[in-house]
This record gives sequence, C-alpha cells and structure tokens, in this order.
Amino acid sequence: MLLHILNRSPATSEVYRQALAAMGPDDRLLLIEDGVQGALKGLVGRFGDVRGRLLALEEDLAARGLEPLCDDSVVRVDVEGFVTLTEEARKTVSWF
Amino acid sequence: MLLHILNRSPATSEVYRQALAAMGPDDRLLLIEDGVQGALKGLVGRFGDVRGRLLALEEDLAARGLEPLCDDSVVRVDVEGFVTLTEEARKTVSWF
Amino acid sequence: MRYGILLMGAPYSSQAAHSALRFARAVAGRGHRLEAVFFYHEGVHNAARLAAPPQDEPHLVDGWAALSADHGVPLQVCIAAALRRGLLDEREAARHGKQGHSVEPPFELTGLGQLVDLGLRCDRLVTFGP
Amino acid sequence: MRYGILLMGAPYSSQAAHSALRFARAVAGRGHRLEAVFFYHEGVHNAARLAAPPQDEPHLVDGWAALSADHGVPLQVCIAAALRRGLLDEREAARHGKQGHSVEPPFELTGLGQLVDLGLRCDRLVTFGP
Amino acid sequence: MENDEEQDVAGDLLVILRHGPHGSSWLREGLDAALVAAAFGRRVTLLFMGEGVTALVPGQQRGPLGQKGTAPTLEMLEMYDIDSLLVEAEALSRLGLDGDELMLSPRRVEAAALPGLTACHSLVLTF
Amino acid sequence: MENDEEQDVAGDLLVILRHGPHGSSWLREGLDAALVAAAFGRRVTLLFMGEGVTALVPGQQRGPLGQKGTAPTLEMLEMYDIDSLLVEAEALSRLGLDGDELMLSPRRVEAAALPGLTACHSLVLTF
Repeated sequence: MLLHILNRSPATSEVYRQALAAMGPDDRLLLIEDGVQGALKGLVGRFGDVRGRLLALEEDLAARGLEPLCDDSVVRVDVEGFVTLTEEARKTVSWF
Repeated sequence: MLLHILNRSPATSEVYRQALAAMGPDDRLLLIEDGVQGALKGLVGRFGDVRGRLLALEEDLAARGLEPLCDDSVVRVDVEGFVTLTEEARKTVSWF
Repeated sequence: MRYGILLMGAPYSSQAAHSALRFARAVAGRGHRLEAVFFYHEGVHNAARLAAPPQDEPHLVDGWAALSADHGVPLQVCIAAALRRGLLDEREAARHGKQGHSVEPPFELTGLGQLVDLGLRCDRLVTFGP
Repeated sequence: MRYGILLMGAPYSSQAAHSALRFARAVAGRGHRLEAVFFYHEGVHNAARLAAPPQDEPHLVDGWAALSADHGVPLQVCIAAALRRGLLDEREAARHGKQGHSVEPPFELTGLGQLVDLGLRCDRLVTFGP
Repeated sequence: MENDEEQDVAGDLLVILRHGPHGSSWLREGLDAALVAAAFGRRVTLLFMGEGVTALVPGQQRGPLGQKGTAPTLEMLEMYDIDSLLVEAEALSRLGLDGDELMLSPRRVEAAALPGLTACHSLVLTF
Repeated sequence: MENDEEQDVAGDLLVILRHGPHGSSWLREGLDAALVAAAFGRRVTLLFMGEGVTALVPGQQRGPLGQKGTAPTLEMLEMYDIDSLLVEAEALSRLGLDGDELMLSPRRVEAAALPGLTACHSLVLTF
C-alpha cells in the first residue's frame, strides 16, 4: 500500500487526475490543504472508485469550515493519523 | 476590447475556463509562458469560439520548440506586438 | 501612454519575472512612460539583493535595477508582503531589531496604496502572475 | 522509523511549510527519528533569517529552528536553489563578494546529494509541495 | 470606442478572488488590496470566483499552528464600505455549496454577467 | 506485505517530471535531482507526465532574455547513464504530440502501467 497525498482542489486543478492515474488498487489518497475541497459532497465523485480509500486531514477541513460539508464516505484523520498512515504505507507520493 | 492574458496550460490547469468565462464577445486572449501550449493543434479546441481572437507570444512558442506544432488559427505576436495589443485594449486582465 | 506593471511571481521559480522585465523594456522602447513596477505576493523576491544566479543565466535583480536606471522607473515593493518573506531594507531591519538587510535601492519598500494609485493613474496596468 | 521531509513550498505564499512543520512535530511526537528536513525549490525561503511576519502569525523560520533544537533535526537547504533566490550564508556571501548574509544556523546550505541520500536512507520520505 | 469607454461606470476596482483561505496567501493579499483601495475612497467590487467562493463558508477557524485565516478580514469589509460582494454562481454549483448559507450574503453572478463585470470597472486585479 | 516489498526492484528513484521547460524551475530542479542521484550511482527512472512531456519536444531554444532552458541538460542524461526514460502516453495524445518525434526516444507508458511504476521504485519524487 502506497499513500498518495494531494493538496490541490479538484475544482480548479487537474493534478488529482495524475494522482488517480498513479494509484494502485490498494493505495490510499489523503487530501490535505486545499485538497480537502475534494471531500465536499459536490466534488467527491471525481475520485471514482477510490471512495473508501479516500481520506482528508481533519485540521485542514476544520480551518476552512468544511467539516459539515464533508461527504460521509471520506475518512477523516488528524495529523497523528497522517503519521500513522505513513507508517502503514510502504512509501508516500505527493501531488501538488 | 479587453485583452486577457493567460499563462497556464489548458492541459493541466482549469484557469483557462475562468478567462473564457470573463471574456466579452470582442475581447482577445493572449497566450504567454506555459499558456502557449494552448496553441497546439491538440489543445486549441478548448478555446471554442475565441478562435480568431486567440493569440500566442512568439518568443514563448519558440523557446519551447512549439512553433511547428502551433495551430494555424492562432495569431502569433512578438513582445512588441504584445505592447501594441495592450495599447489597443481598454485594459488588460491576467489569468494565472 | 502611461503604463504600470504588477509583478507577482518570484524570479527563477516562475517565468513571470522574465516576461515582465521583457515587456517593460518593450513598453519603454515603444516610447511609453513606465510609471512604476509594483512587486507583490511572491514578486517581492525580485528585490533580493543577495541573489546569486549562475553566470550563464539572466540576473533579474540586476535587470530591474538597470531598467530603473535607464528609464527612471520606480521599483516599488509591497512592504507587508516583503517583511513576512524576509525582504527588509536597512530601515525596516533596524525597526525589527535585525542585523543586516536584504533589499536596497533602487527597490523601495512601500504600501499597497501605491499599487492602487498606480493602477488607477496609469492608462494601462499589466499584471504578471506566477 | 527513520523519517525525512522534503519541503518545496515557501512560507506564507503556500500552506506547505505549515503542514510540514506540523507533520514534523507529529512524527517526533510518535517517537520516530526525523533524520533531516530538506528545503528545495521555493522551500529554501523557509531559511530566510530576516523574515518578520506579523506578531499574531506563526513565525515559520523560528519554528524550524525550534524543531531542530528540540529534536536535533538537521535543516538542509539546497545550495543551488538557495543562491539563485538570494539565500546565502556567510561563507557563500564571501565567496560571491556580497556584503551580509540571509541564512544562518541551524539552517545549513548543502548539495542535492543530501536529498538523495536522505530519501534512500530513511524508511519514509514525505514531500510537501506548494 | 467612445461608447466602450462609457462602460467604466460601475466602480474603480474589481478584485477577483480565486483562492480559498489557508492554502495560500492569495486570498489575504487580494483582500488587502481591496481594503486599501476602499480606505483610499475608491469604489471596490469583490468577485469570489472558482475556489475563492470557499472564502465565504461560515465556521472557519484558525489554522492548527495559529494561522489567522481570512474570516476576520472579511468581517471588516462592511466597515470599509465594501458592499459590492459578488459570487460566481457556477462555482457554487460546481463545489456543491448552498449560496444562502454563505457569510456576508453575496449576490450571485451568472456566467453571462461576468464579461460585463470586467468591462465596467476601470481596473481589474486577479488574485 | 512480503510480496509487496519485493516489488522494489526496478530502481532506486523514480523522478516524475510534470512541468514543461521555461515556465517554471520545476523541470530543471527535477532533472538536477535525477542527475545527482545518478552521479551517486543510483538507478534512476525519469517519467515525463502531463505537461512534462513538452520537455522532450525538439527544437527548443534559449529564452528571450538568454535563459538556458533544459534541453542541454536532457542531452546530458545519457552521459550519466540515465537510460530509463518514460513518457506518459495519455499526455502525448492529450497534447496532440507525436511520440516518435521526441528527443531521446522515450518509451511510452500506458495508463495501466503507471501504478506499477510508483510501486517498484524505492523512492518517488514529483516535480
């Protein structure tokens, strides 16, 4: 399992497509910074069958007031959970 | 007539959509820097009915080796032509 | 015509500074008056006096200074954007109790009001973003 | 585990530095060994010793220095990326004939080889981009 | 051309804000430019476009390292007499946001009205 | 997990280059990292992805202010024994580029092969 990290919003950047293209079937995708916009109900569909392996950084959702708008399918983790994810993943790949 | 200036490639950035949305029917769009990728035959279709009012900066095409790949519908201007365009336009709006 | 330039891209990281400098030269070459170049956002890094690019690459900081000398163009750097990014002239360094400075003339630290004034006073303001 | 962090975003312009610093603290808090933070691309601006952000905002340069002091983490700045962006320590300033310097310990200018070494030596390298 | 010039009536400055809070300094630096222009007596219009519409989401907080964010600045807009606040309708629908719940009750702008907006201000700054 | 680890065989470092020449320093800084790794004896794979494929367009020139660009650096790759050069097929077709005319004759990688690439290198750096 690899952990992919995305910090751009799928609303205005196509970078999320690169992350999706590079992901294997067990890989996880963590949304951070402006990337957490991807967790919104209106945008989460862009991530297709990654749902279930799609996570978002709690602190970045909270700072933006986006927690109430976050789709239920997105797993929320705090920064300690972020570290745990990197422990579990063989390596990380960042997309920005 | 307003001159809109775009420096991002439509291949990876959605910013070109913002430029198109803000353009009036007489406005012109000048592609500079990485934006000149939009002049490629494969991408020029993204600009829809702006064709004819779509320009690209010659020096930026040349530095990237893209001149031979540039679509015939795109008007090429050098930096002096860029200045002339700003003279003719009532104002400029930059998209990046 | 009276022109102003707003530059918001850092040198080397993006092409914005190269484009802006070249456009500025062309504006002056066409006989227009370039009233000022305003450096905002990451554009403030164009004022970094210690920049030491490789000798076979253009030196943008020196390029702006030469433009200023040749055509009397003020180089105005947003003070708020500059301070947080480590760009201080001697006066601001003293005011913040720092030894040394990273901005020197012809670059001048100034307020955002200068940008608004420039944009509304000039016939044309052209923005170069990163 | 042994961790490395690669930071390529400038402070204030992007959130990358905030995210990286917070992640670094969490890594150390979990008992891992953070072998180094490597600053590349616009990330080199994190080493700007003259940075003077508003007092009600986090001071990232000081934040990195505190992390280094608390956990013995080397702060390695790519020398090639730094020089062209105006970030010089005393030695490089002398070598380039410049008065003054903009980088000081615990930040150290070093070569890209350190990044390769860090990435392949550590169990995990995490990149924070702008 | 004459006719064209007469369109410059709706305001001095249009500031287009295309980035959300916290992720970059674009939003803050754009707002600062708008506030300064207003303080100098200029008529300013703010257009929240694309990701910028998330600047208006209620319930924003300080960042985990204590970053202020931009919500407090937004609350100052009225004090500076910036009351022309517009939000791109298409961006709201793309993000799945409900315009009614936004801070500051901005006016929705449909796509067809955007070109008129850029045309009718003396100066347009994009952030 | 065991099996998973064994995928780390194709190389030490995968450098993903996603930006074209001249527009930013990403391409140059990514290439520099690859060259240094190769000089240190590491097995390096370069993947040109998205806009990065334009780095391989022939006929590139210095910029109008004398900027070097990255074409001369690309020609050094062979000297450093970097011969694993890959280009994203989907990006070529999106940009309308003909892969046969590219510098350095990179090998096309179809979308389905990308996950395997990130999995089989010890370290992946994106630029």
